[in-house]
Amino acid sequence: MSDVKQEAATVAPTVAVMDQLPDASIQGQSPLFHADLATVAKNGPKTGGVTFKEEALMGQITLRLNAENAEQLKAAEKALGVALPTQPLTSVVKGEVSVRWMSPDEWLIVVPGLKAFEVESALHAELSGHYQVVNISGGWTIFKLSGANVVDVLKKSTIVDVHPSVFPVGKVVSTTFAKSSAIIRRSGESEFELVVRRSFSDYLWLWIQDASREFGLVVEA
Amino acid sequence: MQQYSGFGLLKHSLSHHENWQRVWRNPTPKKKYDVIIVGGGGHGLATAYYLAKQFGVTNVAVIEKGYLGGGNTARNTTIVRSNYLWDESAHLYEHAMKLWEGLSQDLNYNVMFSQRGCLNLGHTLQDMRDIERRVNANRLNGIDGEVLDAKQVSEIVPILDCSDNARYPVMGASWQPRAGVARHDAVAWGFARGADMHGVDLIQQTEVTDFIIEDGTVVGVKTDRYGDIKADRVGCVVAGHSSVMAAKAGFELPLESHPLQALVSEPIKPILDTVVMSNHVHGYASQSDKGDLVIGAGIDSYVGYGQRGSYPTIEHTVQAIVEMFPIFSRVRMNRQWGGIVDTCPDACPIISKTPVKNLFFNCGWGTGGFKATPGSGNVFAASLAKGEMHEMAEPFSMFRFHNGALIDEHGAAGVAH
Amino acid sequence: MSQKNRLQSGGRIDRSKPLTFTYNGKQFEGFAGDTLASALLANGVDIIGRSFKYSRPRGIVAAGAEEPNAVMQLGATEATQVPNVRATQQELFSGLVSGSTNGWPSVDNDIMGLLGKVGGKMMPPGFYYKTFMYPATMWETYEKVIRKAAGLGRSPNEYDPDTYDKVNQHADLVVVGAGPAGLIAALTAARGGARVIIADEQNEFGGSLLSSKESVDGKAAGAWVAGVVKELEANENVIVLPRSTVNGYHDHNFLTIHQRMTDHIADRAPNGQVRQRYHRVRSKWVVLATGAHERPLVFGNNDVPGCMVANAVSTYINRYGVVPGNELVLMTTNDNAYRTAIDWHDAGRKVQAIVDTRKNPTGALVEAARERGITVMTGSAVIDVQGSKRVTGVSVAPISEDGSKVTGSVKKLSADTVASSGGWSPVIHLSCHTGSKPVWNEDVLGFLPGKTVQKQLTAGAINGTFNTAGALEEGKKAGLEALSKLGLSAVEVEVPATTEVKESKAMALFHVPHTKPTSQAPKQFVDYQNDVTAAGIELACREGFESIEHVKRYTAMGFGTDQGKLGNINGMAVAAKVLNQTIPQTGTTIFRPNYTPITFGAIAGRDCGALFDPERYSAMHKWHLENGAKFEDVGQWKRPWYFPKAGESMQEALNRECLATRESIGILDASTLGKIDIQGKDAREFLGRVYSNAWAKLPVGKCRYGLMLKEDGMVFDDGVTSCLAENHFLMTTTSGGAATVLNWLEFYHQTEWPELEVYFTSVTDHWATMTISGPNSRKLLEELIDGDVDVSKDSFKFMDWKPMSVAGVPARVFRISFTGELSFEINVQANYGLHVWEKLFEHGAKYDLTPYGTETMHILRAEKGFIIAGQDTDGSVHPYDLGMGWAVSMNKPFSFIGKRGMQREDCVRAERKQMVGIKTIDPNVVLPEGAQAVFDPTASIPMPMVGHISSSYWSACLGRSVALGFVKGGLDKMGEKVYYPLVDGRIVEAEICSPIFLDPKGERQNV
Amino acid sequence: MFYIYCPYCGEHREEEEFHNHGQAHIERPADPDSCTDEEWGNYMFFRKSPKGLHHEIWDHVAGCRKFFNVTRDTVTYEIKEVYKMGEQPKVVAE
Ligand SMILES: Cc1cc2nc3c(=O)[nH]c(=O)nc-3n(C[C@H](O)[C@H](O)[C@H](O)COP(=O)(O)OP(=O)(O)OC[C@H]3O[C@@H](n4cnc5c(N)ncnc54)[C@H](O)[C@@H]3O)c2cc1C
Ligand SMILES: NC(=O)c1ccc[n+]([C@@H]2O[C@H](COP(=O)([O-])OP(=O)(O)OC[C@H]3O[C@@H](n4cnc5c(N)ncnc54)[C@H](O)[C@@H]3O)[C@@H](O)[C@H]2O)c1
Ligand SMILES: Cc1cc2nc3c(=O)[nH]c(=O)nc-3n(C[C@H](O)[C@H](O)[C@H](O)COP(=O)(O)O)c2cc1C
Ligand SMILES: [Zn+2]
Repeated sequence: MSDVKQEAATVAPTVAVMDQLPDASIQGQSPLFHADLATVAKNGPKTGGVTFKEEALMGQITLRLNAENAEQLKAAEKALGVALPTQPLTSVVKGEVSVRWMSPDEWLIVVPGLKAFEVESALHAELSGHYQVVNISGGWTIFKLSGANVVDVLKKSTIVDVHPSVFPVGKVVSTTFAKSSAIIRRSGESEFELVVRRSFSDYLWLWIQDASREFGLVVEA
Repeated sequence: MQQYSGFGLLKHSLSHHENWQRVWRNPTPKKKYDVIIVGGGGHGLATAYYLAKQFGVTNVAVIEKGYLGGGNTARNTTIVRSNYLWDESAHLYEHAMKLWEGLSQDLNYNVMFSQRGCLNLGHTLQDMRDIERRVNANRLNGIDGEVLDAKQVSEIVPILDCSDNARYPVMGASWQPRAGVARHDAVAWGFARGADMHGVDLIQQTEVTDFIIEDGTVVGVKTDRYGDIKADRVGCVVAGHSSVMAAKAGFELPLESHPLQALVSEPIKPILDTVVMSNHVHGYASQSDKGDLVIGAGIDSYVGYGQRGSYPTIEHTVQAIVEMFPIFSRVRMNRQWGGIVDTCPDACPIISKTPVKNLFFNCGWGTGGFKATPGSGNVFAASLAKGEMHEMAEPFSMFRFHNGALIDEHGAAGVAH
Repeated sequence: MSQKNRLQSGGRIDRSKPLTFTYNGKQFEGFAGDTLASALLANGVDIIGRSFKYSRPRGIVAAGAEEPNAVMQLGATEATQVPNVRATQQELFSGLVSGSTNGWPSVDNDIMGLLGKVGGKMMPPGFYYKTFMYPATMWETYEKVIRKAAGLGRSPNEYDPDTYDKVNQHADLVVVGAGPAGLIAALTAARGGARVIIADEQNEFGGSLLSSKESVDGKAAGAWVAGVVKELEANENVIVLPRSTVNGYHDHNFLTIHQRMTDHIADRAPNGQVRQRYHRVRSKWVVLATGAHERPLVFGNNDVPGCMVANAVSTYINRYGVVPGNELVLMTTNDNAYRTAIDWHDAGRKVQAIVDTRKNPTGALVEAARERGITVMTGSAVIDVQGSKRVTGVSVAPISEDGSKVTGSVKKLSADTVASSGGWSPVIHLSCHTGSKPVWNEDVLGFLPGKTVQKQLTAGAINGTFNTAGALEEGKKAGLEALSKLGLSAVEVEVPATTEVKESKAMALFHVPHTKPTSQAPKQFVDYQNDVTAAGIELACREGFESIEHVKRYTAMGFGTDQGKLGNINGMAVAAKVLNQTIPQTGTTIFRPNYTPITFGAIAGRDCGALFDPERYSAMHKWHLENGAKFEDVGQWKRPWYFPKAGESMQEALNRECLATRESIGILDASTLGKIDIQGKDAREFLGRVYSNAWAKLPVGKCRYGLMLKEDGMVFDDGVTSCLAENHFLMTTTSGGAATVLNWLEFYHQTEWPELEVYFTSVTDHWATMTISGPNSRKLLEELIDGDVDVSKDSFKFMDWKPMSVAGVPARVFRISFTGELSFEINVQANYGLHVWEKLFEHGAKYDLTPYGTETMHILRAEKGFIIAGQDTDGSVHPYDLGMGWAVSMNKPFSFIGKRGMQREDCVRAERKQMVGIKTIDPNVVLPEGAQAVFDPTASIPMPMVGHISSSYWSACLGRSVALGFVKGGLDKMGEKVYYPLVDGRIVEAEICSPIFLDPKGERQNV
Repeated sequence: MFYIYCPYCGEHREEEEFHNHGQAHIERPADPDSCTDEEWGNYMFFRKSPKGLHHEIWDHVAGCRKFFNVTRDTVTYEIKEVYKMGEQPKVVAE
C-alpha cells in the first residue's frame, strides 16, 4: 500500500507516492455528501432550466512542469495518453482522461477515481527533472451544471465572460465563483463543469440553489 | 473681530444677512514667513491655528492647492475616538479628544462635535481578546471604555442584528462613550477662521510645486501662482500627497497613497444614534445630523490619486452594512466618493523631522486622522514653534522605520475610519 | 372630482386600466402607464411635501430623475417601506401606498411651516456653525432638537422580505439612454453584430420622444420607437433593459446598472421573483445618450406649488394626458419651451401669457404660439409669484437685455401654473464619474462631456444637440464608430426623417432679477430639496466661501437625493455673478455615482445572510453537527469549539474534555490546518529561507516545527513541516494562515528566487486530519492499523511520520503533539475522513475516546506553553520575544527571511516585552485574556503598563488557572510579581513563571 | 474597477481576480546581514508612491497564480503595459 518511488535502484527516493484509496468495501464520501443529493434528486423536480450533478469521487491530479521542456511534455503525454494543452485556458479530453491548463506550468488532470494512483505512478515513471505531481482527489469535487439557463446562473456567479464567442466549448478558466473560486470548463454548448474546493462545496451548493431558483433546478444523482 | 452667537444671528437677520464679515481674508502672500504650512486640510489649519494662538507664531502662511479642507478632511466619515492600543498613540489621540471637547467654544465655531459613543464590534473570540486588551489598556491610560456583551450591544443599538443567525454573530463590543462624530467641514472652517483671526495668511488655489533647499536646509517653497515664498521652517501636511512632496524634497517615506472610499445613504429619519464599527464584517456606519447614513468602505489595494476607488470595495461595504443592519436593505445609497490616504506600515502617523533641515512632515494618518485633527495640529505646532519635536510626537518619527520601534495599531485602526 | 386634470384622450396611459392608490391616507385613482406623480397631478394634488429647512409647501416640479421635491415614503407594510421614492419615477400600481416625507401634523397644515416662516430669517446657510456653542453643556440638548428635524423618509424597521440579484455582463457596447440617439446607436451596433446592452431608466424606451408630438419616419414617434425596440429585442446579441438606471461609470469601462424588476407591480416582489437586479457590466465601448435636463429659472417664490419646469408640463400633457392646472404663465429664455404653452393651449386650457426674457424672439415656435393667439410678452420676466399652497398669480416685469435688472414697472397676472425654462443642461453625470472634467459650451449654455480616458462615445442632447434629427444623426455615427473600434464592419442604417423646426437664439439667464436686492427679495430657490436660495449662495460667497465646492458644502446645494440635477447650474451661475466671474471659471462640483439612489439590498445582492461569507466545512462536519458541537469561526471555517453534553456548561465540558485527553484519549478534527505539498530539489533550501530554523539536514521520515517570520523579524505563522522524501515536504500552516502562506511562498519564489527548483501545491482540503492524543492513543491506533507497522515508542519516535493503513484507509500518520501527550496525527484522503473518524470512535469507546474542539486544544497547549500564532503573537514579537530562540538558526548560510529584521536596534534592546507564564497567586482566579500587566498597581493613571495576557484558562488538569502573557523583560524576571488591574476594579496579583506549566521535561509525549 | 490583462492567461480579467503587491522592482538586498538598519528599513518600508506612472506587481491569485508587473497611471488609472517578472518596463516616466 505504501510505495516510495525508486527512480533507480541506486538513487534514493525523491518523492513519496502512495495509493491513498482503501479497498472497494469502504465507501468514500464526496464533499457534497452532506447534501444527500440522491434524496434531493428523487424528490425534486424533473424539469427546469438548470440541471446539477456532482461528479463525485473523481481522481484529480495536479501536474507541474516546465512547458518549454519538450522532453517533459513528451513524458507527460506518454503517461497520460494525451498531450498536455499548452495553449492558455484550453483543455483536452481523451477517453477517461481530461487535462486542463491552469497556469504556464500547471495542469489539472481528471480521471476516474480508481485510476488516480495509476496515472500518478505513470507520471512519476515517465517524468524526470523538475516537476511535481500531487494527488488532490480528496480536496476537490466536480459540479456539472447544464440546461437552458446555465449561462444565466453562471453570470450571477462568476465575473468571467461566458459568452460562447469568448468561452467556447473546451475553454477552462480559474476564477472567482460567488465568494469562492472554481475552475470552470465549458464541456458542452450548455454544459459547464466546475471544479471546486471541498470545504467550499456546501456553500457553493447553497449558492447554486439560490441562484437558479427562478429557473427551476433539477438535481441528478 | 466678529464673534458668533445666537444673538448675532438675530441681529444679522434684521439686516437681511447683508453685513456678515468674511470668515477669512483672501490675502496675497508675503515674500517671507516664519513658518509655511503646506496643505490646508484640517491638520494644516489646526497647526496654523495653534501656532498663532498658543505659541505666538503669527507670521504664518497656509498654502493650499485647492479649497480649504477639500482633501481628506472633506471626505472622511468623521469618526472621533481615542481608544487606541499602544501608549504612544493612545496619548496622542486622547490629547486630541480633550481638545475636541472644548473645540467649538475655543474656536467660537460650532464644529458639532457629537459624543454619541462608538461601538467596535467583536465577532470572533480573537476579536473579543483584542477588545479586552485594548479596553484594559485604555482604562489604565485614562481613556474611557467598556467591554460589552452581545446583549448590552443590542440594547444600545437595537437595530443591529445581534442574533445567532448572523454569519458572524456579534459576540460583544468595546464601547467608548466619549467617542462620536463631528462636522468635518466645520472643523476645517473653524480652524481656518481662527487662524485667520490670529493673523495667519490662508493662501488658497495655490500649489506648492517644489521646496527651495539650500545646503540641506529648506528655506522656502515654490508655488504655481505666487512664485517663491521664503520661510524659516516648513511644515508639510498634505496627507495623500505626502510621498509626492517628499519626492520633491529628495527623500522617500514609508508610505503609499491609496484610495479610500465612503458613501452615504439618502437622508432618513433618525434611527442610528451611535457610531457602529466592525472590523470583522468590515463595515461601519453612523448617521449624520442631516439624516444620511455615513458609511466608510475599505481601502483599495493599489496606489491611486484619482479620488476614487474600485467598485467591489463599495459592494463589500454595502454587504457588510446590510448584514449588520438588515433593515437598511431597502434604504438607498445616494453618493459615493473617495479620498487619497497615505498609509503607513504600522497604521500610525509620522510627525517628524526629515532628512532636510527645517522641513517637517506630519503625515501617514492614513484612514484615521480626522479624529486627531486638533491634537495633531497642536503637537505639530509646538514642534514647529520650537524646531524640536514635541514629546508626544517623538515616537512618531519617520526614523522608527529604520530602528524598528514601530507602533502597530492595525488592530485598533481596524476598518478604515 | 376624481382626476380633474386628466384629458379625455391622448397620452400613453391606458384608460381602460384604472388603478387605485393612496396618498397620505386618502384614496385616489389613476391609470396604468401613470407615474405616481402624474396620477397625483391628475387628481389635482398640489402639495406633496414640506421643505426640509423652512417647511414650505412643495409640489411636483419635474417629470423625471431630476425631480427634487416629490420624494415620498412608499410601502403598504412595515417590511416593505421604501423611503425617498421619487414620485416622478415610480410607476403606479394598484394598491400603492404613498405618503409625504415631511409635514406635521399634515403637509397641508404644518406647524413647522410656521416656524420656518418666522425662523427662516434666522437660518441662513451655516447658521448652526455660528450658534448653539454656549453654554457648552447645552449642545447635547440642542443637537437632539436639530437631529429631530433630520431626514426625509424613514427606514423600515423590519427585515426586507425581498431578494436581489446580481448579474455580471460583458458587452461590446453599452448604450445608456434609449432616446432617439441611443436607440439608433444600439440599432446600428446590433446590426453590425456587436454584443449590445441598451438601458434606460424609464419604463418605456423612447426618451424625450415619449412626450413629444413630433413625427419620426413619417409616423408618430412612438411607432418608430416600437419598431426599433422590436428589432433590438429580437436580436440575441442585444440585452434590452428598461427600468434600468446606469448609476455608475467606473474605470476601464465598468458600469453598474440598477434594474427594477417588480417595483412597478407591487411594493413586494411576487413570490419567487427578484425585486431588483444589479448588472455589473464590463463593456468594450460605451455610448452615452443620456439626453438633457431642462433648467427652471430662479425667481421669487419659485417653489410655490404650481411652479414647474416647462418640459415637465409638456410631458404631463403629452405622455400622461394630464394638464396640471388651469391658467398657465410660461417664462422662457428660449424657443423650445414655447411648445409647452402650445401643448397647454391645445389641451384646451388657458395660457395667460408667454413671458419671454428675450427682446426679440423670432423662431417658428414663437410664430406658432402667436398664431394661436397666445400673448407673448418679450424682454420680460416673472420676478415672483403669489400664493402659498398654490400659485395664484405672478408679477411680471421688463428686464434689461443682459438679464441683470428689472427695468420697468411690475404687472400682475393671474395664474395657477408657472412653467419656466432656462435652457437645457446635458446629462453628463456618467461621463464625469471617472474623473473627466466637463467643459462649458457658450452656444449650448451648458457643460458638455470633457476629455476622458474611457472608451466612451456620446450622442444626442448630451452633446448639446437638441433636435431629433441631430440626435439621430449622432446616434448613428456613434454606432458606426463603435463598430469600427470593435473591428466590425459598418452597416447601412437609414436615419428616419423628422420635422425640423427653426429656433432662434436662446438667452443666457439663470437667476431672474427682482426689484429688490436678492437678500430682501422673496426667496428665490436654487436647490429645492435643501432649501438653498440665491440669497444663501450670495451670502456664502460674501463670507468667503468662494470655491463652488465651498458653496456646495456651506449651503448644502446639490447634497440632496436629486444631487442638484435641477439646481446646480443655476447655483453656479448665481455664484459666478456675485464673484464676478464666468460660469466656467466657477466650475461645477464633482459628479459622483449614483446617478440616482440605489437600493442597498440590490448592491448587496445575494451575498447576505447565509451567503454573506462562505462557511467552510471539514469532511467530518456532519459528525460534529450530530454530536452537538458548538462552533467557532476560524477564518471562514466552522470549527468545533467544544462538545457539550446535555446539561453541561461550557467550562464543565472543557474540564471533561481536557481530563479525558490527559487521562485517556481525546480526538481533534485538525483538518483545517493549511497544508502545502512542496517538491523539488531545492525544497530544503527554500524552507531554510522562509523558516527561521534549519532544514538542510532534516531526514526523510522526520517532522520539524518552524516559525515563519516577515522581513522585519516578526512571527506571522508557524507549523510543522515533514520530510516525506528527499525532495518532498508537507508543510502545515495555521488554519487562518493557509492562503497567506501559500501566497507568501509563491511570491518569494516567483519574484526573488525563481532559480530555485521547487513547486508548491495546496493540499489543505485533500487531507482530512484527526489527532488522537492521550496515554491510550497508541493502543487505539494499534487496533486500527492494518498489517505490520510498528508504532512503538522506539520505532515510531516523537516527530516521526510513517505511512500506514488506518481502519482500512491508507494514511500518513505523524507523531507530533500540540497537547504534550502522546499523540498521533492521522491524515487520510478527505473522502475517507469520516469513515476513519467513525472507526476511531467505534474502537475508542472503551477508552472513552472524547472529541474535543478548539477551546480544549487551546487549554492543553497553553498548559504546555505552546503559542498560537495570531493569539500569542500580534505582529510585533519575534522568536526571542517568545522565548523561542531555539527555533532560530542564526548561522544558516542564507540570511533567512526575518533574520536581518530582528537584529534592528529596537528589536535587540533589553526590556522588550517577552512571553512568559503567569501564575495568579490565587489559583482560582482566571485572568481575562487581554488583561494589562503593571509592576506598580498603586501608580496613578496613566499607569505604566508592562505587558498583557494573551492566553488564559482554567486548567482542570492542574486544578488552577494558567496563563501566557507578555511582560517587559519577563524572561529575566522569573518568580517576580506582576499585577493586573481589571476593569471591574480588582487587582490580580500574579507571579512570572515558565510558560510550561505541565510536564516541563516533556515526558508525557515521549512514551 | 480595473480590467487587467494577465500575460500568462493571455486575456483580460476583472480586478477581483488579482491582488496588488505594491511597488515592483524592489530587490531583496543580496547580503542582508551587511545592511545597516537604515538600508534594511528602506528595503522593507520606504516606497515610491508616484502620482503618475507607477510600476507595480500584481498577482493573478484567483487565476493562474502568477505574479507580473504592470505600469499604470495612478491618476487616470490607465494601464499602460503589463510585463512578466524579470522584465523591464517600456513605458517609463520622463
Ligand atoms: C473615506 C475616508 C474616510 C475617513 N474616515 C475617517 C474617520 O471616520 N475618522 C478619522 O479619524 N479619519 C478618517 N479618515 C482619515 C482622515 O480623513 C484624514 O486622516 C485626515 O482628514 C487628514 O487630514 P489632513 O489635514 O492631514 O489632510 P487633508 O484634509 O487631505 O489635507 C491635505 C491638504 O493638502 C493639500 N495639498 C496637497 N498637496 C499640496 C501641494 N503641493 N500644495 C498645496 N497644497 C497641497 C490638499 O489639497 C489637501 O487639502 C478618512 C479618510 C477617508 C478618505
Ligand atoms: N429642443 C430642445 O431644446 C431639446 C432639448 C433637449 C432634448 N430635446 C429632444 O431630446 C431628444 C434628444 O435625444 P437623446 O436621445 O439625446 O435624449 P433623450 O432625452 O431623448 O433620451 C435620453 C434617455 O436617457 C435616459 N437616461 C438618462 N440617464 C440615464 C441613466 N443614467 N441610466 C439610464 N437611462 C438614462 C433617459 O431616461 C432618457 O430616456 C431629441 O428628440 C430632442 O428633440 C430637445
Ligand atoms: C460626513 C459626510 C457626509 C456627507 N453627506 C452627503 C450627503 O448627504 N449628500 C451628498 O450628496 N453628499 C454627501 N457627502 C459627500 C460629498 O458630497 C462629497 O462627495 C465628498 O465630500 C467628497 O467630495 P467630492 O465628491 O467633491 O470629491 C458627505 C460627505 C461626508 C464626508
Ligand atoms: Zn493569469
